[in-house]
Amino acid sequence: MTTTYRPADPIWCAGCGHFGVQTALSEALADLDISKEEILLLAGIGCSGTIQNNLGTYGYHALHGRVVPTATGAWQANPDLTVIAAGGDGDGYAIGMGHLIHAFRRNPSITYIVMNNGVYGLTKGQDSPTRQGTPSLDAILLGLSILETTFIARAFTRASDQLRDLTAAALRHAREGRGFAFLEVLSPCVTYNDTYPQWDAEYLDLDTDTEHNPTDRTGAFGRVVALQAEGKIPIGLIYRDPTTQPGSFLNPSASNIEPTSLTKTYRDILDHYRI
Amino acid sequence: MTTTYRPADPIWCAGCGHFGVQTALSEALADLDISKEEILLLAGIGCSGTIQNNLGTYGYHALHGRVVPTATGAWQANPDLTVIAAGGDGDGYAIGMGHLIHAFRRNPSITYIVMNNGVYGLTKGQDSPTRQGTPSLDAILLGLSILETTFIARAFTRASDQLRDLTAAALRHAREGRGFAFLEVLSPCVTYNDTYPQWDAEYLDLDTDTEHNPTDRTGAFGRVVALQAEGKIPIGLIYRDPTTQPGSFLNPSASNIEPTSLTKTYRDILDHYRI
Amino acid sequence: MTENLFDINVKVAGQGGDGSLTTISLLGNALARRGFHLYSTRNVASRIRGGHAAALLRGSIEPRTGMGDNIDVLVAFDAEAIEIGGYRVAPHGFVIYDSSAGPLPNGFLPEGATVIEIPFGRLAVRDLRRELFKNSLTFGVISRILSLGDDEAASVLEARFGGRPKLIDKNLQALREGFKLASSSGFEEDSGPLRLARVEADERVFISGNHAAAIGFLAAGVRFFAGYPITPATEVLEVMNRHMEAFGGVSVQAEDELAAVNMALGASLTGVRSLVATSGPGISLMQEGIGHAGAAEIPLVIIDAQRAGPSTGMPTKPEQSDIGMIIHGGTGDFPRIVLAPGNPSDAFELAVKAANLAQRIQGPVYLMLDQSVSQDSATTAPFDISGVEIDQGARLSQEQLDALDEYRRYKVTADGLSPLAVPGMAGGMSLVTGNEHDEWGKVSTNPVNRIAMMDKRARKVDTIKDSLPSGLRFGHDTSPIGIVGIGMESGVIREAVERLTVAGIALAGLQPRTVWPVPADTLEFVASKERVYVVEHNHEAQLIQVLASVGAPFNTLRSIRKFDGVAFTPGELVDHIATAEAE
Amino acid sequence: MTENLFDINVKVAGQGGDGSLTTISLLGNALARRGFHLYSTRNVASRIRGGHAAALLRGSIEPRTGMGDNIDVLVAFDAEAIEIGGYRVAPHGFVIYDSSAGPLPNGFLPEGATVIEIPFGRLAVRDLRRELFKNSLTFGVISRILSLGDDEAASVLEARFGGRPKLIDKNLQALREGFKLASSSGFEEDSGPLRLARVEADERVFISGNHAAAIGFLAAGVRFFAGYPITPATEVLEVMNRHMEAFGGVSVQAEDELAAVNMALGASLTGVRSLVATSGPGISLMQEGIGHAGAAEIPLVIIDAQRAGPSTGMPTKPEQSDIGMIIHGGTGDFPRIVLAPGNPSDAFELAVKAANLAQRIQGPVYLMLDQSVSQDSATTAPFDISGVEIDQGARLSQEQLDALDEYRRYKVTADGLSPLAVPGMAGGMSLVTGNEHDEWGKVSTNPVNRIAMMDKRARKVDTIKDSLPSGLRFGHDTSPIGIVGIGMESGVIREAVERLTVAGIALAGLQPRTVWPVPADTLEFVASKERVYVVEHNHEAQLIQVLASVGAPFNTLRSIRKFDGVAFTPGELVDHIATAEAE
Ligand SMILES: Cc1ncc(C[n+]2csc(CCOP(=O)(O)OP(=O)(O)O)c2C)c(N)n1
Ligand SMILES: Cc1ncc(C[n+]2csc(CCOP(=O)(O)OP(=O)(O)O)c2C)c(N)n1
Ligand code: SF4
Ligand code: SF4
Ligand SMILES: [Mg+2]
Ligand SMILES: [Mg+2]
Repeated sequence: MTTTYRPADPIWCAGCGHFGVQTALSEALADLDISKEEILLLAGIGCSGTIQNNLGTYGYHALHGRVVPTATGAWQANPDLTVIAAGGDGDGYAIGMGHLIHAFRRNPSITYIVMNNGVYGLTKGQDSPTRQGTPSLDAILLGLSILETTFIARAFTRASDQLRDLTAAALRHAREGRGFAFLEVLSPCVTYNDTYPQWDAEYLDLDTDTEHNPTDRTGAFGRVVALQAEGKIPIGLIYRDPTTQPGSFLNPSASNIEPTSLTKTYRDILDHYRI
Repeated sequence: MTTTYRPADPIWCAGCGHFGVQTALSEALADLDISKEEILLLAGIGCSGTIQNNLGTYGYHALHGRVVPTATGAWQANPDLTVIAAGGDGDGYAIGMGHLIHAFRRNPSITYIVMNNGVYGLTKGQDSPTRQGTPSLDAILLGLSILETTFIARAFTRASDQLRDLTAAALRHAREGRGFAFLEVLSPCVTYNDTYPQWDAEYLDLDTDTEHNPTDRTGAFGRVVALQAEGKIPIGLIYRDPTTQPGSFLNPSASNIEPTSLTKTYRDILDHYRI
Repeated sequence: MTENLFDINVKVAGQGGDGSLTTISLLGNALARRGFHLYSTRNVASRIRGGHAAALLRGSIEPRTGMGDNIDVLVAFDAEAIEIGGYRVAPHGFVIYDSSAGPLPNGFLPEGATVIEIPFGRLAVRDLRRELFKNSLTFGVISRILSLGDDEAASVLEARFGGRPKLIDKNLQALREGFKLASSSGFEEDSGPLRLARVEADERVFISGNHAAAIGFLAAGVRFFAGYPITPATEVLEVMNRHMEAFGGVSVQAEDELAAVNMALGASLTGVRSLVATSGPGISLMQEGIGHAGAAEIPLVIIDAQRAGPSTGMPTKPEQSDIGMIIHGGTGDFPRIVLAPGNPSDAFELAVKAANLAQRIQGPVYLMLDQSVSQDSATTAPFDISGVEIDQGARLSQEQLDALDEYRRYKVTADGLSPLAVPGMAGGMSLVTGNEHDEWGKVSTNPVNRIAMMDKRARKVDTIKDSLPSGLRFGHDTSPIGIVGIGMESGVIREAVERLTVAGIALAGLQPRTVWPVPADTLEFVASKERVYVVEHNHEAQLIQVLASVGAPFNTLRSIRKFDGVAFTPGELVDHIATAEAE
Repeated sequence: MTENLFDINVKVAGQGGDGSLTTISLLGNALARRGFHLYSTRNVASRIRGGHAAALLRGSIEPRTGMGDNIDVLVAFDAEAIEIGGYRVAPHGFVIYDSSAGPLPNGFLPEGATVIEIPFGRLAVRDLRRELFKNSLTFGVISRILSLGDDEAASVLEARFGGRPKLIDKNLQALREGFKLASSSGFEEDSGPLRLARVEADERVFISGNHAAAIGFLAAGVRFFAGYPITPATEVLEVMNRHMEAFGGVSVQAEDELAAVNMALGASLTGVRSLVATSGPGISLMQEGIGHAGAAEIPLVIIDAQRAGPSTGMPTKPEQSDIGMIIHGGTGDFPRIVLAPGNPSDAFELAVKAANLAQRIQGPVYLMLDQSVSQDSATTAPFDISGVEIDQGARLSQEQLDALDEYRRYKVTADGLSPLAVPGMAGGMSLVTGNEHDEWGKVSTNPVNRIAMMDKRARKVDTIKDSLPSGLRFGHDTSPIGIVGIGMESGVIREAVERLTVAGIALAGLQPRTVWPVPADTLEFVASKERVYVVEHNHEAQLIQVLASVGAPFNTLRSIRKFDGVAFTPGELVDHIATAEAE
């Protein structure tokens, strides 16, 4: 066997939520029994954007805010890979927001995990678009508002079993070619914005909520809005499109690029230009 | 009086929806009796992005996709101006999408008019993110999903009175300092994507719809989703936050920049660095 | 006066969009049958539709990629066409004027020009489609001027509308109207004032640089394209959207240029040859992504179809003013290659090279076009796919990878090139990052590692420098006076050199096709001359700056440049140089 | 051996973040009281928290903006500190080592160094806060080494913790522990191996370039700031967020750099002086917006706090590798000005100039910093706001505008500057666009207009060229050998020149403060020398490329460069030049 890089030790502060995300991801990948070489884990820039170094998979460090288009391109070029994008709330919701909306719309079969801590950890504590007490975004509602979305969930590092299960569910959704699996994880930054106490008090599990039906888009929207008005943060599977079907896709990485094999296709095109 | 530029003649194709938007805007501005010199009309790049040349106001041609942050900056620097951003669906919903979401969140008191024709007109007919028959975005739903939004409406150039009235309502909302007034106008491109027949058949006026309550965010969301499922496109005032208050803002353009007048403020700061 | 014509320049101008292209296209077909090379360009107003627009065509026995000095036949469908273009009509040229547009404007045409007025508006249009009618009629007049033979003209029409009998009839009718009108000006069949030559010619395609490059990339194995519409690069997106699937690849219209370049990085990561195409504003937005390809060593080809800047500038006008941005843009130092073709067949050839070079250096390679090279069409021999070779550089097969004890993505090697495994391959797991990293791809700020990595990346381009396309020489190689130009200047400087030779001024010509790194042959060329004219389309003399920045003797370089959105004519260059040399 | 010390270099290194800064800061206070100038820098790992990090301080009678060659006192809180930094300890330097971190690593320290081992881990920490305790104790040892006097040391502590009696007590106790430990190494009060000099000094501030520049911009009337966090530019955002409101302005954290630069364009449009600040990756993203400022003639100041590239590179390390991007980035040709300060007071001064110049040229002006200039702190005389002048350039008052018959936003004037009215002003309505436009701001592709507009924009910089900050000369002006460096090189090349003088090599020094357009004084300087050493922090010799690109004789320029993220020491330069000159 060819040996390659040794997975890195996480460089996060003790207590950082991101540890929980990593544990859940590695457990979910193990559950699904995917071999490391078929996994491309791409991450943004931020504290969160170091997770790709730690799991022994193919890892890619995207530009700040661009992890989603990069992952989309990788998946389009080789849909047989298990493509996982991960990153922070600054990365995904500030500079990367436009791409997120278009990913919901385009619905590529990749998983996207946002580690939301309400803050820019790596640059030492500036407000992110989800900072508590500032005008703040809710990506769950955004996702619901795009009619092509197929999978939307939120987890909390404190509820680690659910986090692992939702991670596995997201991965399965994407691997089956059902579309874009979006998972936001509440993952506190203990150093610059320790939201553990607040979130401990505020989170509410929709998976056990009888009023919640994850196949009803409008219902889910209303439930999330109502809960937020009560100061609650819903977690769990928020919405899964009940109509999605497994997909199969053209695989450019498997295409033949030997010119000699292409002569006919090529000639046909060139004929258009003859004069 | 100092004479300045003569408003340009529109350069749009005969029948282009954008004419209707321009008429509505100029009528609404006249209704509100705002003097031209207090108006800064900024437009994106596209066929739509020529409207700023035609009204005799201060006009600015923003970079493609950046009309919203530019308008936001202008308004923050001088909130006494009537700042109007305008542009196409390509400009606002493709390359500009991230900024739109953040404008909803930031809620500056400017008006933003998107001339939605489902196509890139100026570059001759490529799909925009709202092209019929492709996975398409609905900015109205997006706007509803951001809890800071205060004004969301959609008009259709065919319904010109309503278009004018909604334009005026949006302008009033922003001028009173109540926040971001978002108006999408269905404005067909007769040359590359003539949606008049389709939209004529599909539009539905919520202003006269008894089931619609424009102060109920969740209700509006559900209504729009339901109508879309029926193949209808809702127009009218979709949502206005009933709790907004007129605002007043710091005006940097009026601040004194003469160094001599700043000595005290300045010294206090420098004192932090003394050693 | 009826002499054999080997070179003819025709312009059709007026209000109203694409219709007037038909005259040009009919004439092009006629010229092609006679064995002429074609070159055509357009001149469009920066408005959506309508406005004054022009189509220009040159037919010549020598292949040319630029218009001549004078317009031999001007078809003016409005007065503006005379006012704007009249000055360029040849001294004894011909003008077909739509007199229903008003009286012929005075004082814009040379004295010796012959004007044929046709009141198109007043001609009974009946059930003929107006635009087509106008064009076929005009073609009839022109064919008489060129002594084309009425049957030959008719057969061009027939070939064009082949299979649509109704159309043919209507247009033949219009053509005959044209003959009649020509007769009334005294131009009878086969005895017009001009007489088109006839030569033998091999088969040819008539194609623009954008189309040629796009096809070149498909031939060279590009299987992922991401773009965003922008003039004058959009045709690449269009060709890719149309044909990529047939090659088993994916072409995406992204939400913006940032997404496009990052999608391409992602695709390339999986080993798929990836391309983006845009123009200056988009290139500005892609700078961060392109630098990332340099830092993280990801193969990527970028087409820049340059238009007149700065900022939004003049989208439909040519310029070469992104040279500085392309060579120096992006944060930090990273190696890149910049190729610049001068015409469509060059564009095909360099596209193939660019696709291979990106794999070889595992980094960014630009194909730098300008609006003229991108959008103007020219005839050329059909591109030969059997000449295309695929070079995967240091890409590992699974067998090669299995044979290694250890796989380090960024292995520091003597040639700077690190063997490359891609996701899906067992044992090739790697960390790819634009942070400085060690051989494994782990982030590192260790100064010793840093130096090794910077040197390694820089070394890659050194390694492949002999594979870089060399410049094309022309004219009098040993002359102490040189002339240099790239892209859209390539054709016109050749023509100027030919004419200057006749005038007794011998110039050594060089068309560099690799612009960066500046190849040794360019530097040697400049160093060997007493003075070198550098012809370029920008304000700051960007090409001169580039040459001087790496040691070309500054005082040797004489700038000839233009930035008004209009191409040079050979005559302008001849005048400029002849005057300068006379001093 | 106890001689008067005029220059001292101290380094404190170990695991664990900011705590160790306290030793440096106490020592800084002590040195400042003695009239020393201070310079301090940090060396942080690229990880979030923890990891090995170091703080360095230099105290000197001459103002210096760079560390010396050797570390006189190294405080090593872990073994890595010895392994990484040991080689730089002065031959007879002092090392305080935390022996609870394990045995002193062998073979990293010079033979003559004195090591004082302190088992911090084993010392009873009780109710003393560990970090503070460590620092005060260490400070006690160092003060004995420097013969500072125990009372003087205590009073530094007291001033530092003034008003917090409990803290003072604990720390004085720790300080005394330090004295005790020093005694056991034989360093008694007032008779240590070194003896700090004492001189008179005027009042000073101790400030970094980022802070100084930010304050300069506030003083110069900047009332709109838009930023996005990025190392090493974030402090500008922080200062603006903290203080802008007091000046009646607005400071925004945008959603990204694209928003930031366009917000600033919008703000500037209204006449408000506007600023953005970022580093290389952000500058890449801002290229389109900055070009727009050039094309549409909108005043804008951009701070680039350069870090090591390419791409994400090494965010905490200095480099000067955006020079090419700054000068050539963005599509098309547009005029821009690039200023580069060499230290904090320079940063203040050039910030003021940049703010005014942007108004004068109605276009983009860069303040180009590097991580060292941005984040290292130095002492300097407090900046004098009464020396700040506001120049509004061609900005019209309402009265001036009323007096005009006609207002054309882009009036073509002899000096290229068009009088400027802003929204809100009656009669000043204008169209502002980055498309090519006529005087009224209407889109135009007319070639004659185009030439007029391109020339007009280029002319602006010519007009103000006498207001561009001139270079600073030092050393032996008439020497045939020159040395040039900008930014972080400014201090170290001065020091090298002083030392080379002693060694009998006379150099003429120049620190250009205007980098683009390359000012006449720079070109004259280079042209007047036989050879010129160009000292810079990048791989490609970007500064040399810039100089040569506009005519500096290439063969005159000798590159001395570094790109490993580490600053030059004076000794390195001295060695390099002395060797080269000996050849
Ligand atoms: C274009 C660009 N702008 C800014 C930065 C600096 N930067 C690095 S990480 C980061 C934000 C990180 O926040 P988040 O994504 O929330 O991740 P976290 O550290 O909180 O996990 C920023 C702004 C950058 N690397 N690139
Ligand atoms: C950065 C950048 N990319 C691409 C373009 C080219 N471009 C000009 S207009 C336009 C789209 C216009 O579509 P839309 O905004 O819908 O306006 P419409 O013409 O339909 O009114 C594009 C892509 C550009 N000007 N700048
Ligand atoms: S700074 Fe915050 S987000 Fe970053 S590693 Fe530490 S706790 Fe986690
Ligand atoms: S192309 Fe379409 S959008 Fe543009 S002016 Fe014509 S009709 Fe309107
Ligand atoms: Mg975060
Ligand atoms: Mg549109």
